[in-house]
Amino acid sequence: MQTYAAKRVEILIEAPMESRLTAALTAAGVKGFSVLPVLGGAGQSGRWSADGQLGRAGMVAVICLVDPARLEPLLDAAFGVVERHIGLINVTDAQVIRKTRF
Amino acid sequence: MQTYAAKRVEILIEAPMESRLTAALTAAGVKGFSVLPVLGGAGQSGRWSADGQLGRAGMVAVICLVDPARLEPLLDAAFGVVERHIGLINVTDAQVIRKTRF
Amino acid sequence: MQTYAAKRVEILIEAPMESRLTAALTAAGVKGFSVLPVLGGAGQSGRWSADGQLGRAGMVAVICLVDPARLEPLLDAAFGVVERHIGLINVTDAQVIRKTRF
Amino acid sequence: MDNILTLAGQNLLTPMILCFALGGFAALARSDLSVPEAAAKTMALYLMFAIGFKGGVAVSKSGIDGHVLAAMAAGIALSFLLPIVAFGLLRVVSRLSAVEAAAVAAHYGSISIVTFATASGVLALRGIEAEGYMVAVSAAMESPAIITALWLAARSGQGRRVEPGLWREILLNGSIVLLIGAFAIGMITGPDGMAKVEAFVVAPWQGVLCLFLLDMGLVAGRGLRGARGLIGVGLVAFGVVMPLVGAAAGLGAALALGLSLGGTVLMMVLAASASYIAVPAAMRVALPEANPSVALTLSLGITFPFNLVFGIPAYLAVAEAILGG
Amino acid sequence: MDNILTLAGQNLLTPMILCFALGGFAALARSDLSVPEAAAKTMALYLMFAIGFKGGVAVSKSGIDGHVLAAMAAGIALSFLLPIVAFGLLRVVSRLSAVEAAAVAAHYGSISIVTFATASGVLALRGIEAEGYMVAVSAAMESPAIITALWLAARSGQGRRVEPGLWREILLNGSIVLLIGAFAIGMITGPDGMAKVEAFVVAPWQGVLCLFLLDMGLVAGRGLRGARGLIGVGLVAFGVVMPLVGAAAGLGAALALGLSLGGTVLMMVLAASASYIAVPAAMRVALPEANPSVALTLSLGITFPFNLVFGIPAYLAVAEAILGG
Amino acid sequence: MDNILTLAGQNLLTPMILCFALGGFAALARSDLSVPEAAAKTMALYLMFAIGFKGGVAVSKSGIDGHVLAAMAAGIALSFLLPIVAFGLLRVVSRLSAVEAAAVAAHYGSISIVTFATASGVLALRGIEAEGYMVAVSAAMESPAIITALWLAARSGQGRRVEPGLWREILLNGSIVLLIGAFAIGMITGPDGMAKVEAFVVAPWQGVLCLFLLDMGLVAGRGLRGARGLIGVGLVAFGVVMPLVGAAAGLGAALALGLSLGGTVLMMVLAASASYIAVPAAMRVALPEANPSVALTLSLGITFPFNLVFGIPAYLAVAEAILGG
Ligand SMILES: Nc1ncnc2c1ncn2[C@@H]1O[C@H](COP(=O)(O)O)[C@@H](O)[C@H]1O
Ligand SMILES: Nc1ncnc2c1ncn2[C@@H]1O[C@H](COP(=O)(O)O)[C@@H](O)[C@H]1O
Ligand SMILES: Nc1ncnc2c1ncn2[C@@H]1O[C@H](COP(=O)(O)O)[C@@H](O)[C@H]1O
Ligand code: NA
Ligand code: NA
Ligand code: NA
Repeated sequence: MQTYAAKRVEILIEAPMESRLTAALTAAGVKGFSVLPVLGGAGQSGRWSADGQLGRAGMVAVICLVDPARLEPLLDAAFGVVERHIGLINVTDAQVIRKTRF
Repeated sequence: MQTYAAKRVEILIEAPMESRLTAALTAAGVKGFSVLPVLGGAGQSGRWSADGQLGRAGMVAVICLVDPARLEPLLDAAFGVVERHIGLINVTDAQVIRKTRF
Repeated sequence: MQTYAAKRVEILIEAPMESRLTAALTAAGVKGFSVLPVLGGAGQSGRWSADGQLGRAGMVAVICLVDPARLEPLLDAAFGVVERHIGLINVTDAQVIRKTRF
Repeated sequence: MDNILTLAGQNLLTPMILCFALGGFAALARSDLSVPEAAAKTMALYLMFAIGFKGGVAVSKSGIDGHVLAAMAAGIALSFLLPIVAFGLLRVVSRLSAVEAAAVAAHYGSISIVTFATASGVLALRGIEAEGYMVAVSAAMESPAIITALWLAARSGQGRRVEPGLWREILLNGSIVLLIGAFAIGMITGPDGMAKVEAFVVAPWQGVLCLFLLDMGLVAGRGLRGARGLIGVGLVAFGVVMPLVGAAAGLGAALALGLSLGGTVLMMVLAASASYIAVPAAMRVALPEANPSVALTLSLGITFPFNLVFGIPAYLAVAEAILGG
Repeated sequence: MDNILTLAGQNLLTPMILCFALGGFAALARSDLSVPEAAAKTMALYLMFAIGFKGGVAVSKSGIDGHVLAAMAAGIALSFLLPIVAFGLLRVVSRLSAVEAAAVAAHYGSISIVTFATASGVLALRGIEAEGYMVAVSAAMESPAIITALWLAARSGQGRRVEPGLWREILLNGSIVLLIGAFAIGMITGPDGMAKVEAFVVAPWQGVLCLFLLDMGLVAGRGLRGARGLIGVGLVAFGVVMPLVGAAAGLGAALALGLSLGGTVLMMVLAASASYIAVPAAMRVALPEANPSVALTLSLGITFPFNLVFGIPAYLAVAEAILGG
Repeated sequence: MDNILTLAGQNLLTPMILCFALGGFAALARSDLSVPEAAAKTMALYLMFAIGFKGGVAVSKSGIDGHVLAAMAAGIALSFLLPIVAFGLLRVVSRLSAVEAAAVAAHYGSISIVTFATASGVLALRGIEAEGYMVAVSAAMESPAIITALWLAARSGQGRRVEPGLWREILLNGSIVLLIGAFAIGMITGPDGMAKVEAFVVAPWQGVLCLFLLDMGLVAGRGLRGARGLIGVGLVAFGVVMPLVGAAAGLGAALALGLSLGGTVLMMVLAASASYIAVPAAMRVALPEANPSVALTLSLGITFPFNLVFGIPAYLAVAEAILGG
């Protein structure tokens, strides 16, 4: 099956920042993304868990498949939001099936 | 630690199509997969969110680790289901610890 | 944007074993991880679904971004927990933006 | 007419409608108010279980007889036929493609159980009895419309061979199984069963409906916000006219069946209401080319509130005028 | 016997049992009816909180005395010993390995709080009082069976050194903490506390149980569907015989303790029932080699409905025959 | 004083407080007892909807008049000013940076709706009436404190230009929209509306609060466990002293407004309580440098239980002493 090179960008970010991140991605011309829930985790600021949380706490994972040519503006946009905030951005090389949508 | 090459296939697909996709994967000889929830996202058809949804709406992410030799039939099977539907397939190179199960 | 090489480790493990895995990771010096929910899946032991489950059943996905130099101890720690249990470990090459936290 | 407006006014000022409005306002104002998906689904299960059970208990004395079967047959016929009318209307008033029009039409042939439930509440409040088996009619009306829609799409050359799995999915859809199952449990256990679960299925029902409508308002508001541009004047008109067409057809069927005043209103409401739970998922599987936002925004954002505020009192006034209050 | 069958018939036709059957049917027919995981877990929290609290209020007058401690000791002994019987039976009737048999045995030594609750409901309906502290006995019986199972597995050479963390996990398991905690809160706050929360913990209880049993039916049905081939005739027989063995042991303990009719039935039910919430997770940690589907399908798919439909009326009839109704 | 301790004792032994204690114990003992996130959020929606609605119904007769607006203005002033006091105190007793102190201060200027609700419950139990519009005051007090905190952080040179989106987010925060919305619905539908939903919003309320407090105990306990080291003696003292300062300010405002005994207690409770739902999210967006655990542990782990057990009875005793019981 014919595949095309793409970048898979995964951004772990605090839930209260989600809307700002996705707005920045859209503004940077990103054509699509998906948001996955995160149940808990640990880092420098200790352990946390979504269990029983009352407010919009915790983190989410934003996954974004993009054409390699569009990676730079995406990273700039994401980093602009994440900079002062808790947030991890990782990029992996991927192959995708359909070239549209990226 | 000894690792083995594998392919990590991630398929974002509409929730109502999940059972058809997993049936096709099983029929194509895929030995295992895991389904992760998706909270929301955006694409050509706009923004959506799982919040407060009543029916089987939204998307799920199906993750599938396979032996590289089995990638082609998997992709064929997945593409057969996804073709007319919303669905993104991406493949990344991975290393796995145990060779069984793939 | 300046990026750094990192490893993205993803461990699919039974929910009742989650706390043991994360304890082992922490003991092995891993600086951070995130836990994502899994809705269902299939493997050698058949199909399962989180729907309507009463106890701490099912699986979770633990994602861990690490400096390549720290990969070995992480895998040893993870494998030590997963060995007798259901659990899949996969590692992909990734690029990250900030070098701290790994 | 005066009567309708007074009733519409009264109806507007119930906690239920105001909760829907609050949800709609919050979504349009982009508040972060939200109901967890699991809570929305659980409230839907609760509401359907309670409606089905109460209907079954009401029928437990009389049992299933020819009247019940005739009413179900009439409901099924309406569900089969209304999509054809809807399809024709849509092709005239909008630029939707045949497949898209067919998908929307399926929603309008099917029913909205919450509209049905709200109408039952209005009847109960005014002391008007209705046939208990109308809940079985509602379940029977859920899916025939899907079949018509597939046929309409196929006729236009764009539909495809329907895979066998789809039929099972449509007929054993969760909401149908729950409604019919709870109805059967209510019929079997009767007033004794009701005594056991009354404090759960009756007393808090209206309150749960309030929270549920808050969520529906949120979802509808979010849909309307996202659908700007998708929904033109023609479609909005359709969302208001089609329930009136459906209600008229429902009235005809009710008169032919000789239903009571309450039953007539409920039959009108079923025919006038549009699905937003079961049909959307089926359409994603069967007619994926159709943009789901169009149908959902029409049925949840326009027809649903229209029926809640104006439709129900209007149908009641018309039925009273014809059958005598 | 006649009496038992009549009672079984009556029992069958309650909304609770029928809801379980509806869930089982929906799952076996592959309907997409489903209860969100969060809803199932929340209903379980509610049911356990209410059961514990009511038990505590019932004991608040008499307080904890020698009778309570003796009953708890007897329950603990049963939970320790029944897995040995279960293990022996399993090795005879099935081809399960020692580790697998030990894992299943742990489930049968432990208890099902929903079976306990349903039995309490049946007693309440027939006006039979039971010792309020039986809920504390139920909590005490949750985990000893796990220890026996680990010992049985170790004996066979396949178990391993149990890490220290496991003991804390077993003893501070969420359901034990909630049952005992709610029991203590009920004891401390007594009828005053009950007055405050009665409308929440008493009135809607049976209705919530219905929805919960619908979910359990779904899970059991899905399990049975997936377990074709895993569960042979021998294991099915075990799933029916073992509760009878447990009930007999429970009866013996109850007679030795001099419990009331109600308490005797509840002790029989506890011994007869099998865990499907707390023990499965512990077994995944301690005996991962054992396929979890086997134990879960047996306890939830066979023993649970058996106890609900036949067991409870049978145990009641036997206890009445011995103690006098 | 004696009176306060007796009341504190009585208060301690209610199911609500004991549920909070049970949750705290379970978390500290590292039990795996947990409440699903969706359930916690849904219970919060329910509690806020019910509180708002009841307040609105209470005001429906008198309507909104000068008294209401004056009380809201006073509440807003308190919310604006209390963070300055809190900030000053924090800089003295702790080593928190200016930004961190500002973030904590925002929590203490805002309010805890569950503390408010518990206090309303205590008043209702003792037959003390309070102004129904206090719930509108509580909603008005949610956000002004955030603005003061941003100003305090900016003064220290560390805050940044606040983006415009943040204002909308703060003012249209879900809990404000729900409280005010439900209050308006209660006002509009009045006793008629109440009759429809009473069995949902009144009867089970205290019971739901119990389960909710169990969850809050779990979250607070987990926080305390994770925050060892973060919270020194100075901060603990702050968590106890600041509510007393707030209560004194609330008392002054209430006396100036001429509130009833009940209203005075509620105003004291609002000023004394600290936010743990709306403010934490806003602080993550606006002052990300501040460690969220510090503020959350203080408000939920120290001030919240302090108010529940000692604060509410103390404020009531003081208000009674001044206004006459
Ligand atoms: N190396 C990592 N891999 C995956 N997730 C991480 C990592 N570091 C931090 N996180 C996530 O980010 C959250 C906040 O991290 P921190 O700011 O380091 O406390 C953690 O609780 C995790 O959910
Ligand atoms: N490039 C992408 N990366 C990640 N998810 C995507 C992407 N494009 C689309 N999606 C997901 O697929 C859904 C439907 O996409 P679309 O059909 O383009 O509207 C979106 O709402 C996202 O959840
Ligand atoms: N190849 C795979 N890719 C992704 N997930 C898998 C794979 N194999 C197993 N799993 C997950 O692990 C669970 C248990 O696997 P098994 O022990 O093979 O039954 C499955 O139900 C899946 O959730
Ligand atoms: Na219709
Ligand atoms: Na047992
Ligand atoms: Na305050």
